[in-house]
Amino acid sequence: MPVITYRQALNQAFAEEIERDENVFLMGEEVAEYNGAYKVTEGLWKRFGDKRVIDTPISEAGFIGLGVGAAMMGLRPVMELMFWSFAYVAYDQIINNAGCVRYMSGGLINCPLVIRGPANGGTNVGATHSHTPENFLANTPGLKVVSPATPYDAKGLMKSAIRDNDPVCVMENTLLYGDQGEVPEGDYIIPIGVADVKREGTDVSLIAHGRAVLTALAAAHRLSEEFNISAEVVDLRSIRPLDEQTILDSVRKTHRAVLVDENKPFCGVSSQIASMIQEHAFDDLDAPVQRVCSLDAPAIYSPPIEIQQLPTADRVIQKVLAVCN
Amino acid sequence: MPVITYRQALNQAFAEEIERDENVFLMGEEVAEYNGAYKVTEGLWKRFGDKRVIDTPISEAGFIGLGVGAAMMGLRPVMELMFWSFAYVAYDQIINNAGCVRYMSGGLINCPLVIRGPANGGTNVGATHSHTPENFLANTPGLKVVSPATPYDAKGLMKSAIRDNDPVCVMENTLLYGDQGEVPEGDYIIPIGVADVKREGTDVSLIAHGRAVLTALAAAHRLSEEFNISAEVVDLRSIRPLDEQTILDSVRKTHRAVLVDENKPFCGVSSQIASMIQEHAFDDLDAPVQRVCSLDAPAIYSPPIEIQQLPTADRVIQKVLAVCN
Amino acid sequence: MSVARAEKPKTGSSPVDYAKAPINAKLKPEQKLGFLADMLRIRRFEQASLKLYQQGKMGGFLHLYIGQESVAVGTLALMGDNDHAITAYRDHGHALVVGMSMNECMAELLGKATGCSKGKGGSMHFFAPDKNFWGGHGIVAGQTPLGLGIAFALKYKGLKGCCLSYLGDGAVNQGVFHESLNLAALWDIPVVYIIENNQYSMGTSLARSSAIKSCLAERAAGYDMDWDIVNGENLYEVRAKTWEAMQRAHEKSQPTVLEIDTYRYYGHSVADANAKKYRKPEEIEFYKQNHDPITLWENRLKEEGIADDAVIKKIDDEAKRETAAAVQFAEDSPFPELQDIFDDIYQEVDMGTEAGKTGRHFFND
Amino acid sequence: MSVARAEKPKTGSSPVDYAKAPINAKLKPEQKLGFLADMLRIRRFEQASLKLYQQGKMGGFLHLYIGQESVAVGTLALMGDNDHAITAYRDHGHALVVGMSMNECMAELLGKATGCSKGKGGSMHFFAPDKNFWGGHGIVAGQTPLGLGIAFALKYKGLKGCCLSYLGDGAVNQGVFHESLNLAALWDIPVVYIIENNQYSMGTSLARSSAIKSCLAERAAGYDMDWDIVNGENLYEVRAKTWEAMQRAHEKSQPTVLEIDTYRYYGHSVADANAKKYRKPEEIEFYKQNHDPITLWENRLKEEGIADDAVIKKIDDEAKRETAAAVQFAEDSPFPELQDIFDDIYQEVDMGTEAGKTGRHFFND
Ligand SMILES: Cc1ncc(C[n+]2csc(CCOP(=O)(O)OP(=O)(O)O)c2C)c(N)n1
Ligand SMILES: Cc1ncc(C[n+]2csc(CCOP(=O)(O)OP(=O)(O)O)c2C)c(N)n1
Ligand SMILES: [Mg+2]
Ligand SMILES: [Mg+2]
Repeated sequence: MPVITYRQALNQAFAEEIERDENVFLMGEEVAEYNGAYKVTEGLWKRFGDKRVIDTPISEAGFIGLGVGAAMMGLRPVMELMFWSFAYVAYDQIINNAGCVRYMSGGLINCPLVIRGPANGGTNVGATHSHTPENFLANTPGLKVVSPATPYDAKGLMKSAIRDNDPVCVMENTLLYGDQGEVPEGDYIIPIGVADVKREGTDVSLIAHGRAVLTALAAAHRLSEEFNISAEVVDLRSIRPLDEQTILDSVRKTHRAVLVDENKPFCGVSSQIASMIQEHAFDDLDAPVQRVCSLDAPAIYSPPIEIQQLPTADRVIQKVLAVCN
Repeated sequence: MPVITYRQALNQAFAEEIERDENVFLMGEEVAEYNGAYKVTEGLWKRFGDKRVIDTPISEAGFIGLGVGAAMMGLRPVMELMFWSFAYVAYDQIINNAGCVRYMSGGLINCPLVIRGPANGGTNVGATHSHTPENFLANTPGLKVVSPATPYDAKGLMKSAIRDNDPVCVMENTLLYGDQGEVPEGDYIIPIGVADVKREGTDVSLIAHGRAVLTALAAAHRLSEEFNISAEVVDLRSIRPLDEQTILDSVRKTHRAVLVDENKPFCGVSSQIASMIQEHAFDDLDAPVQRVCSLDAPAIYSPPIEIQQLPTADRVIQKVLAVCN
Repeated sequence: MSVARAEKPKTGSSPVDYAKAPINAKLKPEQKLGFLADMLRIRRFEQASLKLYQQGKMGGFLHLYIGQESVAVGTLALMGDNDHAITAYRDHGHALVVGMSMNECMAELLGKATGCSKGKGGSMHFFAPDKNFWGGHGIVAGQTPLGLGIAFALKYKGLKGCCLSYLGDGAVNQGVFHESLNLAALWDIPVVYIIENNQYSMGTSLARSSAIKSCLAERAAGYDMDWDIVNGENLYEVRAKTWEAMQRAHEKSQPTVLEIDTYRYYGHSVADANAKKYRKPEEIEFYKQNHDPITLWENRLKEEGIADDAVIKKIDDEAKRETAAAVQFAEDSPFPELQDIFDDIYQEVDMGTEAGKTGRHFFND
Repeated sequence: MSVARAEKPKTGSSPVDYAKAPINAKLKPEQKLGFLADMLRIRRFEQASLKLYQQGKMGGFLHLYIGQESVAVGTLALMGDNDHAITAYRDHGHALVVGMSMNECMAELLGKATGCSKGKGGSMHFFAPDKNFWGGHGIVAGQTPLGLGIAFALKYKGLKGCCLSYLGDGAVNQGVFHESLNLAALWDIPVVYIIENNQYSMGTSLARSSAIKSCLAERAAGYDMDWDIVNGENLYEVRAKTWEAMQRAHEKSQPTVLEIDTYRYYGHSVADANAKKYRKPEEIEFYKQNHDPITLWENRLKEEGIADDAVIKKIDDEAKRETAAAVQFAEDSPFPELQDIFDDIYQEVDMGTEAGKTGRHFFND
């Protein structure tokens, strides 16, 4: 299988879906002539032209709302937020219009909209640019939320998102865009709502989404090398819908869970997972479910400090050792 | 002690703080000449005039941002959102400016701002008007969030919020505005970050905030009458900062917890509480922590159905019976 | 200020006889009677809904359109196959004019399963995509970029149409409306923004909410966009100027902002206890006496010899009959079931597709 | 289009000699030399910061102000005790002109504990409330209502001052800016919005981002607000027109929107790999050759006989020396400690007040 970057995998998904369906178009700030602030849409404007790849002014509420309206009419807009952090100027459009219009119309309308962009800390862009709102978005019945951790998942989930008849929020990560991985050429999809066991293990379940999956894998590797502990790594891939079965199967096997989550702790995704696990696998747990989140402060700029603000393999290992003794 | 409504209690808090501190002013849509959409600010404009009680155009992002700027300059704006649901058009101002400006300035700035208004379902105003964003707001280090359930707490917490030197979000409830209760005349405050055991019990801890506290109390009453179960009711009052000690003390006494929460389930406040309890009181729990949230759908209009969408005493009782058998 | 304006409507004094405008000149008498019928249907429907609300048979908000009927009728009756419409929460009039039945609308108000939104949306959320009507939206100005997107989709598909996008005079101060204006002008989107200026946003008069030069629509000039101001009590003028804007959208794919002066008789919503505090009762009376769009149109029809009192009464009786039947239908209809709460959230789930069955979608236990 | 505009700047051809404007006529030679010094300090500071960035000693974004120096110097030097300022992320120039030290600014860029924001804010977030400078804000136009609030507070306190609130040409299309304009005009808030029109928002030219009539500032007309357009390369014109707006704020408590034409030489940020793709290299060269604000001011000072090459060199050498010292200071300074992450979030916690000790504020284990 060809090895390409996460960025290229997304780019392939866009190109293939634009060719497959005339209703698919990309829109966002600098996505066309500039090739994307992070080059995710590189070459697509040249290839598909003004109609299918569209640059916008800095008006997120306006163009996300435009996308919702266009989606109600049957188009399949793929809207880029240069950073998911900028969703907060368009929040009403995302939650109330994309998220609620189907319900309020009693099912007369559906909204096949994709909103995508990076949602991550760790790049020293400061507190306002480092938000990870997947927990909030997934709180909203009517929205779907996915968070690919690998190039393979990125392409497959993006294609599912574009074909989905409901609004899907795709949480990407600027720290992953350059990651390489095997990605099939041509068409394949990864269904939304299916988690993936990225590493099998027997002693503890590390449950994560997005970049935290890589942190979990790094921790799992060291746990086996240095501590002879066999950690299973479950990649949620999709936050809503959520593959609770795979999570519970893993925990019932390992009897221990450490959740790795780049959200801020209070009501982060891992709070929901922890709450769910203790509710449905109470008697299977040999220890409390533990969480490793971003340190609970706005994203700090200082580069050597911010890297420690995100979950690290060290912090994961400490938690695992605490529950595996 | 005089018995007044939740609405009047808030009104007293405003009047007393406006008189106490010349930097305090109220601002929002229809708060002045109209006396407030829900009459919470009734009479204040007449009494204190244009400078202290100010009507705004329908520009939440603009006037909340104005409030942040004014607070940076040392004023103490008390900003009303007619509904907290409208926070989503001002979300960037709340999260990034009110919530982050102190951090990004390395502590050079503080923002003594209050943002207040009702955040509740149950009034048949539809999905877009029934949001309860306390979980999201409390996710943000830099913001404080309180949610008074009674007239007494409403006045005391509002006064603390206005005097606090950091931004405080006060989550009120249109269904509580008419509730009556004993409220001292004159000055008293309830510190932010202190929960209140609203009813003592030994068999199970019902933990709630806002209107859900009343649901929990109703359930507790019936549990003792009909099932001879002694339920303790813990009112969080403050979401962030959070009084974890009182929660844990209660659970360590009763060994069972049922969380009652009008949030939508996914990453609702109760997910954080459940996760925290199982982490810190794992060995004290005789049963998994249970949650009773709003049914996981956008708020439905149909009056007889929406009332069942919110947590009901019946649903609380079922959960309690399930864990107390 | 508003009374002053009302005494001489900005454009009322205009010498132009809009009846002679081509779009009006070609009207057949039945059509003109049809306009009257629609205005009366709106008024009777809402008067009945008010009663039901007062009887406690409704929850939430009820925003009455009474007094503004000529705006919905004058504009929406111009819609062709590829023309679409979207408005805010004061949506009953628009819904009836685009052809939604009184039955489904009244049932929605009562929260019944037979309602246009199955009782899930209520008064603020009437929709009929099959009639090119996209709601019915509760967040002030939140619908304005949706209207832009609908018009964008028409252009994308190569269809010659437009989207009539309504908002109130208070809604112009939401930022997203301005973002929409810039996008519409920048990209030549065939959207027609119609500001229904009833001079108040809740209890706030225009003068207390908006800094303006001559009028609200003039803000469009800053985007190099066409705009006009319309005397809403004159059905012919409303039609002529709206059609001009629609033509601009159809032929040149260019946007317009229209500001139509009108007036609401009731409070902002039925819950508005102050309806007669922030404006003098005399002001309301003045409008009812001198500017009622239905009375003015009836007089016009009489002048034109198209209708006499008998004809008008017949039309009104029919509107009342239709209304009464709708009330009956709504009252007789069942409420949704509790489990219906979980339908109409995700289409994939509703359709039972593979995607709709994969993973947990709802987080109740 | 931008080159075309550049060839004859909108107002450059203006016959007015702004040097004669009272605010300029009374300038002493030292003050004029001070303006040159500040412009050179900005340029040298940023050239040094660029090196550090390229050496990998910085993270995140670095938005250079080089080419726009005359705007910050021409406007902010007019600030009196009760005048305040707030800008976006391209904030180094503003910071240095209001009197922040190169040391604290350079240290901030390197994320050091000695930085103006203790290394927590970085390039986009310089603040100096003691100098009436309120940042340094990363969300496009997010600072515009803050500027309004600062000016509101001045009026509330009865102080005669204003807030100079800067934004870019792309930022005008954020809705919150329009909400701010309406509020400013409606309530007579002494805010002066200064659009630094460098003709691009990232890679998007003004023509691709904004539908305008004659210019962006003209949008203020829709709010019945004063506005003007300024040739940013002429320091005297910048000062004269800004002072006029500040006077309007001081004396009449009325807002203004100024659009100052300028140009940035570098990419949007240093990470901008396309800086020479969305505009021709010749365009950049053209500006450097014909419109460099520092060169033009140097020539002016020579014409006026205030400075010769030697004087200018001395000033420049001093700027270089100060810059080198700042780099040294920044390099030598320590990074914050990991536990510092939890300071500067809640003032009550930082101060150790009762409120700061009550309940759990942070949710790490
Ligand atoms: C963002 C937002 N803010 C406030 C409200 C509450 N609200 C509903 S209607 C209204 C007044 C709107 O007035 P206008 O735009 O003139 O429309 P009209 O009611 O006159 O038809 C307000 C303040 C809302 N629904 N959404
Ligand atoms: C709400 C928001 N959207 C997008 C961005 C990303 N962004 C940062 S600066 C910028 C361009 C702004 O251009 P302009 O306003 O002209 O200011 P300039 O950079 O030219 O000084 C963009 C798109 C952002 N920071 N905030
Ligand atoms: Mg109105
Ligand atoms: Mg620019």
